[in-house]
Amino acid sequence: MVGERGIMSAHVVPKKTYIAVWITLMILTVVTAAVSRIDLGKVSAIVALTIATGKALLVVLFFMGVKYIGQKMTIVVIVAGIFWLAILMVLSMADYGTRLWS
Amino acid sequence: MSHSPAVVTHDQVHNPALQHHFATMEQQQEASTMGMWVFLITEIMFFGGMFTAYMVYRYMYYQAFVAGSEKMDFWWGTINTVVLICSSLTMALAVRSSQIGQRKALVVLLIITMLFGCVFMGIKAIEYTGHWKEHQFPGTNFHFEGPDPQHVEIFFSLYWAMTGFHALHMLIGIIIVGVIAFYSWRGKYGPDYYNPVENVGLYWHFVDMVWIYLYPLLYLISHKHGG
Amino acid sequence: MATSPTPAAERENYLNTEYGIRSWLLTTDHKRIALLYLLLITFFFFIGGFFALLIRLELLTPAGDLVQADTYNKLFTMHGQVMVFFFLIPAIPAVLGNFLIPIMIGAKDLAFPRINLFSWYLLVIGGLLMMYTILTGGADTGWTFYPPFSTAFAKSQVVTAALAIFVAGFSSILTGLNFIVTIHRMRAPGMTWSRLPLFVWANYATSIIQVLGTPVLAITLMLVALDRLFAFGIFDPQRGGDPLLFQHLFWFYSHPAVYIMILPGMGVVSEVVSCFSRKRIFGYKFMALALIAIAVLGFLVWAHHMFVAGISLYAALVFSLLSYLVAVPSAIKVFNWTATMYKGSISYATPMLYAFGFIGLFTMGGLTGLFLAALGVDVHVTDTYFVIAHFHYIMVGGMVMAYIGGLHFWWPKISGRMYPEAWGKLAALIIFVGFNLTFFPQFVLGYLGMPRRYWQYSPEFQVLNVLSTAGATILAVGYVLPMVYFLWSMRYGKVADENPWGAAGLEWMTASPPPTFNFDETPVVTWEAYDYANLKEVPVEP
Amino acid sequence: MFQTFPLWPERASTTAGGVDALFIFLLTLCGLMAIMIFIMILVFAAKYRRSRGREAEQIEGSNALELTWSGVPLVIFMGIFVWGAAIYFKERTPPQDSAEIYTVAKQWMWKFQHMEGQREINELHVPIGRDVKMIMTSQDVIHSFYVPAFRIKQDVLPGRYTVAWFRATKAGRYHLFCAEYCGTSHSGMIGDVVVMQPAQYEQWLSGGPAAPLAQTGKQLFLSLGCSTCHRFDVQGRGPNLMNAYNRPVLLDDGRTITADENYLRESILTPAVKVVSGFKPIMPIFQGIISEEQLNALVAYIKSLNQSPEGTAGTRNTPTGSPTGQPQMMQVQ
Ligand code: HEA
Ligand code: HEA
Ligand code: HEC
Ligand code: CUA
Ligand SMILES: [Cu+2]
Repeated sequence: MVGERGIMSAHVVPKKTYIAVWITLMILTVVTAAVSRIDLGKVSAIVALTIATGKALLVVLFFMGVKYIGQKMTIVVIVAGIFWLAILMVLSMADYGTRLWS
Repeated sequence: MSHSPAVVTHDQVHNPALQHHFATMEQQQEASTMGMWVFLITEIMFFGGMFTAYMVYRYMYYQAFVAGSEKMDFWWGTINTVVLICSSLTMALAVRSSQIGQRKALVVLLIITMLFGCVFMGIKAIEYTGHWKEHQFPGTNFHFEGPDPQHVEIFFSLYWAMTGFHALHMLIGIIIVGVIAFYSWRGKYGPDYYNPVENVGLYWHFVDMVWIYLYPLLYLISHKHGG
Repeated sequence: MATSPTPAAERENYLNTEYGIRSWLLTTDHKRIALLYLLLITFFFFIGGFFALLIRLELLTPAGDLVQADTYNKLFTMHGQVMVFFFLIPAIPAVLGNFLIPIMIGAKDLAFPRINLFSWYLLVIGGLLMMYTILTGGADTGWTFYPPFSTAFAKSQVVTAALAIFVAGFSSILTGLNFIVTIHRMRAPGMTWSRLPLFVWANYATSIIQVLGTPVLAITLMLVALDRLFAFGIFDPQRGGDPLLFQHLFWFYSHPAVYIMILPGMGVVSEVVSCFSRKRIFGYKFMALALIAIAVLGFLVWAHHMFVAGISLYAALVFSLLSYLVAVPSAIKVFNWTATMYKGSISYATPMLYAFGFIGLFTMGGLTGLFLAALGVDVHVTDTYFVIAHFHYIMVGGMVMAYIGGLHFWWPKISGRMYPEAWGKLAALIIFVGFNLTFFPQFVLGYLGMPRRYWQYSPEFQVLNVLSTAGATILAVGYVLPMVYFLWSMRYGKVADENPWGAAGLEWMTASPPPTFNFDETPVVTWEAYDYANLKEVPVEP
Repeated sequence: MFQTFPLWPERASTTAGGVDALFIFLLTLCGLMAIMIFIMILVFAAKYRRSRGREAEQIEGSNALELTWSGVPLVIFMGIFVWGAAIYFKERTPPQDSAEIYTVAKQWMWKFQHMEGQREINELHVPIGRDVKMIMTSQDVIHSFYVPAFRIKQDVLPGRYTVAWFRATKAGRYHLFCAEYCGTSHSGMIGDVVVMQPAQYEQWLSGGPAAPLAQTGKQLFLSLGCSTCHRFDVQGRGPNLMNAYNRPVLLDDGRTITADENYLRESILTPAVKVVSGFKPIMPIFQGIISEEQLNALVAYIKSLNQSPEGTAGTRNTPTGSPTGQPQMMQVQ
């Protein structure tokens, strides 16, 4: 095996993409801030979290480059992290959510 | 298998950054990236504990959380969100510069990232001082006018704990970005070896992401619903 | 054995490449780090054991007469914390795993050697904090740190104890991280997943838990510390905090943590049983899957520690049901070990005796876990000695046996010398007898209703307690013996060749002790795991 | 030297038999299982002992066997689960007409308040054959109410009520233990449950002068000024508390919940957490102002309002037809 010095030539993302992502993130920030000023009732929490998740996805996919990652394993690792967090939250709520059922 | 003390063969050929126990640069790079991601999921779980606490208490004491959130400074929170997003952009561009070997841009971008980080910390400090002065630090200091002060205190406990640990992560982030900036200036990273820059970037973006959730959860619940 | 010869030509190996304290304290060789861990956790095992002996002595009589009530409370707290966090959790992974995983997969070292050393130092720092805690009076919260007692009432060193465990936790996280990456990325050519020894699978499964669970414990302990230092009140019911939230977060880690404390043992036993039966492990694929299944399902059952704590009725039902699901893969393991012996060619070397002990005692511990997971029964026996017996059966009867058995098995590899076989057998026997005498009576005590963490107790419980204390003394002898003869063997033991057991596995294909980078050249694996069909038979009995 | 050397705990409640039955079943099942495994190991170890001239027979495994020994245990486990759950379900649902005893645990003692007004410390008198519901809370840390002879145990938490119930079947004196570690004298936080024949129990009740708990509660209700807002004649500033217990309450955040003991408790201590729809959160916070015992009396009083318009009856909750909350609950659900 020769020529390993160039091995790290990973995918270089065009500047434009980064800027576009950045603009989208800014817009989403403004949107979520603005929406919080309107009373949407119970929906407002859902809206806020959906927007936050959208932003997080943008960061993960583009800034952190998961979209360009070749290794499947990394994806598995990330999904595992989210899945375990969900276990913690959902099963905790299995207690709190049903305490009043008596 | 023969046991003649053979010399490990690849040592002479390679990149100085290749550590002895890896066979190839590729293996080293993959290991390091994977290690970083595994580390980040431990961070997810670390913050996850607090997010769970937040969820439970918000479910139990919703009104108090609204009351607490009303005491947050909407503008500082929003500005800080913007600051962090900008810092993520510069960080992403920094990694890109290292990939294509633009040393000067890399150093500059890293420094800008650090500056954004410092701005964030500065604003956080202003907010913290404000909350402290307003007796919004839990414990003996705490005082709150309203129907349910106790549970507003829980909100503030979580606020301080969550943003506090986040700020701690920011601080660590600023320091390691600084270190990386130093080595970049010394020319350690380039297209053939930029893994450390990339990993610091991942960390930085992760910390940004935590804030992306903290922002709506702490600052933006200020509107009552229902009766 | 008196005239044991020195090795003909002192080959260069990981022990003799360099000398001096610095060469050890700054080493990045996983084998040397494993030995550093061995020293550290042996120390803590004896500290924890010393506390256990004091506990047992106090409980010799119903009256609280040997030590003060507060002292007793500190004894079991420090006993639990030291044993769990500074002995059992690091035991097999950080010692045997560290030593063996790179060799077993044909790598030169772990993926991150410096992080490996760093995590040893973290355990040292955690250990120093623990010692500081102990020497300045100790903590008295129980190893479980339940608030509001721990946050608002305990007058002992709770914060330093929590900090000690916090730091030790990061050591454990980093070890897990290192193993995961190593197993993914450093396997030798041909070492496919289906050719990995089960010991590697077991440590892989363990690492998953360490990485995903420990951070939650870390943050939870931090919140306790914040509650204590700054009166945050996150768990303080007086201020609307919910103490049960602490329990949820704590057990989210600490139930899976009990699998950190058994999976690696299962790995060891798989290696040993297969070696001394000279057979490929029965149902390899299921064995590997069961390990992963235990690790994953283990995260779904935590609230079975909280059946009477005041959780919702429905949550209790869910968690009880889920608890039974983890028991299924455990059943697979027990049956497959047994089946591996079927039509084998079995010899009773010391490690095999420990493996027998493990299977028997783990089965008893596990089966009593089924009692505890049964809601109606748990209400009666929770927080009694039944629980104490349950977990000592698994942790001491199971894991400690596996650990000591594993040490015997790989001792020739680690030290290049054989331990004295007769002494080995004797110690195994003493430990087995002492163990059962110590902990079997506790099952009865528990069902009779003797609560745990009791400094004084009702006189009708005395007979059983006396038996238990007697057992603990025997156990102590049993544990000191191997210490002595291992040390002895380092100098006087018979010199071991590279594969004294005729075992399968890459670790037996390199020298004993192995050279610094494990292999002279990177091995290429072309055979399946446990390839005993193609290994030459070893002499009948040593 | 040793007075007794029991190997089985006494059995003195209606729950005990069920628990013992499951326990014995488990002992038998798991015992057989364990013995089977041990025998197999021993037999294999002896039969396939290493000897010259015989080699191990390599067996890869068997999917059929693997599936059997995962499937069969799974089925058995589900059986155990259901059985255990059935017992637990019964343990956690007190019969409607149980006699109630309020319990306050603190470091390191048990305090009991009977409805009839008797108070006891570390000793609890109960009659044979009546369902008794323990409504428990703690003043400081977590404790646990444990009576081995009844096979019941329930943690007692600060900041809320937890409930346990039993029906004693055998007269005698039984251990009461604190089973959750609670500090220095955890092992000293013990007492006796004295189970008496009903007649003797009546006699014990009439032992000393004591005002019924609800009566005490009523006095507190007046002296703390609750009655200024909560009126029974006209609508005051607070809701009318007549028949408040066990009634579905519409909260101002739109949720409807049942006014159980914990709700009453929370409504008194920190009223703003759950505000009744149509009212303002003006009720003062009583947390830190009244003691746990006083709170129990208030709760007992408010509950007694379900039985008699006067609210002074407060005698034992002897069975008096269907509980009052029931019909109203139907309407909402
Ligand atoms: C290594 C440690 C370890 C392990 C592996 C386990 C394994 C299990 N544990 Fe245990 N447990 C502890 C350590 C451990 N535990 C500790 C430390 C505590 C107390 C903590 C504290 O409070 O301080 C505890 C407490 C504890 C409780 C709470 C008790 C209480 O406080 O009320 C429960 C309840 O469900 C429980 C259940 C189980 C179950 C179902 C398993 C299962 O995984 C067991 C599975 C194994 C088997 C079942 C055996 C093999 C199977 C067969 C041979 C199949 C054939 C059988 C049949 C068909 C019947 N454990
Ligand atoms: C993880 C591992 C682990 C291990 C290995 C052990 C090992 C032992 N444990 Fe431990 N134990 C726990 C974990 C462990 N325990 C936990 C988590 C608790 C719960 C704590 C709590 O409630 O919070 C507990 C609680 C516990 C109790 C209950 C206390 C109570 O509730 O009041 C008892 C009582 O008998 C006990 C006994 C023993 C005994 C006799 C051993 C023996 O196996 C120990 C044998 C070892 C030795 C005897 C060492 C020999 C050493 C010497 C002879 C030299 C000593 C001298 C010097 C150091 C100078 N343990
Ligand atoms: C200043 C007036 C005021 C006083 C004094 C007051 N309350 Fe209230 N109370 C209210 C109001 C208003 C509500 C309804 C809003 C709410 O739930 O907070 C209420 C609600 C309640 C409820 C829940 C009622 C329901 O229908 O679900 C209970 C129980 C209660 N109070 C008990 C008491 C007791 C006991 C005291 C005295 C120790 C007391 N209150 C003193 C005003 C008062
Ligand atoms: Cu109260 Cu233990
Ligand atoms: Cu568990």
